[in-house]
Amino acid sequence: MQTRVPLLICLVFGIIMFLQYFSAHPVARAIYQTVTNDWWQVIFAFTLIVGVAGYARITLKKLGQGRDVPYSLVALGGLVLMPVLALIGGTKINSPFMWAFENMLAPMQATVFSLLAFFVASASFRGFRARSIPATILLLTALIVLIGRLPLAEMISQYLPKATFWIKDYPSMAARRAILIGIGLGSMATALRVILGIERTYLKGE
Amino acid sequence: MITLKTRWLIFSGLFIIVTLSYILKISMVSQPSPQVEKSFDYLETLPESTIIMVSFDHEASALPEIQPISLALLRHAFKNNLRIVGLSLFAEGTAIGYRLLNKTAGELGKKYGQDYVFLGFKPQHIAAILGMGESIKDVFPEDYIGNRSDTIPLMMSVSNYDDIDIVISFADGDRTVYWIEYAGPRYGQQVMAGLTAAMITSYDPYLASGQLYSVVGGLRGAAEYENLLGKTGKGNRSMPAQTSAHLYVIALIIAGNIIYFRNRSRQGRG
Amino acid sequence: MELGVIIAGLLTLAIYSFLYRDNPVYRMAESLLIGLAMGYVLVIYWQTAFMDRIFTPLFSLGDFWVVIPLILGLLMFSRFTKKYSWLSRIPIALMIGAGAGVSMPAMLYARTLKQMSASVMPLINENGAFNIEALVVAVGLISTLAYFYFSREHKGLMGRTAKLGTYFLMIFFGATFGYTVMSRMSMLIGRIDFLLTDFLHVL
Amino acid sequence: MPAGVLQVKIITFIFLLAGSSAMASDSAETGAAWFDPATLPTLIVSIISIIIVLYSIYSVRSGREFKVREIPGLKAVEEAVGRATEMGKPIVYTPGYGGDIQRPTTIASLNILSSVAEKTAEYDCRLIYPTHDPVIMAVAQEVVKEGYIKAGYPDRFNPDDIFYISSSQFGYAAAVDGIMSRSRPASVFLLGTFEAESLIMAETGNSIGAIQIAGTDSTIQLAFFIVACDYTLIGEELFAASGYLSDNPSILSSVKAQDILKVLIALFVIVAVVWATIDSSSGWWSY
Repeated sequence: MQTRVPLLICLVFGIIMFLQYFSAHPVARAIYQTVTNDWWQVIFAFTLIVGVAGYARITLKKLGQGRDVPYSLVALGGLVLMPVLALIGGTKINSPFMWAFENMLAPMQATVFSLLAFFVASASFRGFRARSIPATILLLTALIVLIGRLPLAEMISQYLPKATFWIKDYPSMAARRAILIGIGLGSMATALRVILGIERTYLKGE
Repeated sequence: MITLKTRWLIFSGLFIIVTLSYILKISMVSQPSPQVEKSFDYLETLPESTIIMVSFDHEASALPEIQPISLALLRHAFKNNLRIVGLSLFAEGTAIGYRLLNKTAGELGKKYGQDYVFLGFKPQHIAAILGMGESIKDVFPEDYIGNRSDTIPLMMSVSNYDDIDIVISFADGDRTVYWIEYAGPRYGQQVMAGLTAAMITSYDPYLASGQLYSVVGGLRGAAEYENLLGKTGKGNRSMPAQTSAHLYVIALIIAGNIIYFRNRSRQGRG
Repeated sequence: MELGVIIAGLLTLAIYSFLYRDNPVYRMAESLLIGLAMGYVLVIYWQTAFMDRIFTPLFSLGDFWVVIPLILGLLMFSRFTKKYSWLSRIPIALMIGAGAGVSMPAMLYARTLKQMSASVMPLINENGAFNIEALVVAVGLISTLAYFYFSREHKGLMGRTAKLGTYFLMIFFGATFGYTVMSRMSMLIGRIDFLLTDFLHVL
Repeated sequence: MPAGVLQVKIITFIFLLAGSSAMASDSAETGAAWFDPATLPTLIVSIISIIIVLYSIYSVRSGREFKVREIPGLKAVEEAVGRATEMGKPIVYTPGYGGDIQRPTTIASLNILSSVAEKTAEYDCRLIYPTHDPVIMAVAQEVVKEGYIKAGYPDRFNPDDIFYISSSQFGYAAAVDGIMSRSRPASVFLLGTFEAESLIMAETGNSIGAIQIAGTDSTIQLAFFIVACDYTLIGEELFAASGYLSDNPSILSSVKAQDILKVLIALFVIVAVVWATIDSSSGWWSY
């Protein structure tokens, strides 16, 4: 029962969703819309509550033990703040909710994203050493492309930007396509095993 | 692994170089790339009051790179009296899109509801894209600010993709792919993209296959577009900083190798 | 100066302090970021899932079909109990099964079929010249596929082909890295622009 | 699962497929919209692929063996767990921001998690699993718990170590960076679909001296992982690795099926290129 029912549901919905792909019939589209749109969204939303509750529980536990008190308070404060602001002033433009998003959440997210620039720099310094033939190819391609992408590249040689595009469009594209083909095959096989219930990692943990 | 001190040195170097080259205004004019030219020409030659759809499919964090592109394209579209239906397939793009549309519309004296409209955000992007192929008003019964779609003058002349000349998707990820793969084959919708530089290569296959009309990518694409438009903006402004950061990365790669070979030859002798 | 800008500026600096090392200021900002982000997404899903997909259809439109996803969603709450937590596998199985069903043909089409047909180019141009690009793409594709061939040791001809494949892979990685650096730098420029223009008013 | 049940399932599946193809031919005559003719190439390729995968699963079940080559990143998985145990330090495992439970890549990553969990249970090594997706969290808890039960140490399982840490891409990245800096893991696993957060995590992991094993199906992020991590499972290798580690011959056998398909694809490309050279007006290979 505990594994049969989920396996059956997985099989049935797997086949239905597989078949709908090949149909342009309104019914098929409606099924697709309902399952992937409405149902997934709702299930996700409920699971989100489970996830947030889990996080809140861990944080409260820490508070109870007197560990990481200031951090836990700030995290819980942030968690409560957004829904409260949304309740007070809605979520439209110029609401307190949007204010908090634009002046607190968004700048922090953008800053974390911009950390990447620094990490690209440190990774460039240590990751491109010509230790072997493949590593040398990696190094040379990166250098050619980096230099070829500079606005000044044409001044060095008119062939440099062309070489950059050529590398991107042909040898690099060929490898990329092979990677994608492999991923397509791997995904297909995994998905098929999931539908047939051979792959059932997610059902573990009785 | 490199020592913490080396990391700090690398990090501070980058920070100083970018800050300095941003403060010192150096002008750099670059030749427009074929993709940017193609995009510009497309919007340039569209007849007046053609309706285009603009989708803000990115997060707030990609703003520094996407905004110069979207500003340039929106300005161009409004300047040529095209009409714009805006929306977002990424929750975070919603307020941004609304704000950018209002800003550019304000600059060129365009009226909300007549010259442009912003429909807001729809989650489950695939369903939204497919749904709009049948009826845009069914997917967005109301616009972002709560007007009923069927009462908005612009929306009265729009029912589905048949009335939309091209979709321009501004994306920092793979959202544009969904426009290409779902609005393209089923509804024959033409798609153009404004992308972060990082994403450009992943769209090459679609450009090559013609599924994607053209791309304006990265700050450089924005700067080139600004040049074509004859109006400099953040794209142009950022180019020197980007170029020097770029040179810095090249220098680091070379420095890393010099150190590596020096150590190796030393070890070889010892 | 506007309060929002001051807060945004200070939070930006707090995140940057991580570049020195992990420290209490960063940790504060990190905790706030996580908390706010969770609160934010709760609000978004309250609107897009609970309001738009359950309450509005159920109470305003009288669409009782939404009871199905509602029940499926509620089954996730069985995870709060020990005894019935297996019930949460039903919605999970549905998501996984339906996801697998959708992705099987979609992946095969976009990742496999589309890519293999796009790799085909004639070896000789219309004007009779040899098309080196067509050869590079075909050789690159096939040798990289050989690298991904798992059921035989990479020895002999297979080994040499797979080795050629790794070279193509390295070209791809190098080129991708080179192409991506620009973009990563623009994020930093964006933040520096904010710090200098809005926060410090230097520019 | 008893072989009989599987056979019934396979037969059902083939039956339905046959039905759908029949629908295809039917639609050609009646003009009904049940079958979308634009998807015919995908349908044909799907059917061929499914038959090949099922055939190889069947042949493995009936006792045929086949060998597989070594993947360097795979051995490293074992080493990485061993290293963490020796150093008495935890392991951080995270699936990346780009994945959700519907994605086959995520399933492959969870498979690897399952065998890592078994090992950490055995060596009593702490396994920390932060994720951006509550559904992945829910499944990962089950997977890890099962790993601990299977290894015989259910009491060592701590569900609090597998947690949801906001759906914001950079909130998640900042959190994982913080977790790595504070818990100083000996080994870091970055397996799944990654986006821009890949290098933020990989460089932080490197700065604390962790061994890092990465694997993803996001082509752009692969470049960053190759540069920053000790081992990288490239695209399909991630799927293959999940097969190797699962000890399940049926899962492993589909690796063989993928290989057969790759040979067919290579042949397709060769034939099509030659064909295109001789008759460039044809174009039967393009979809």
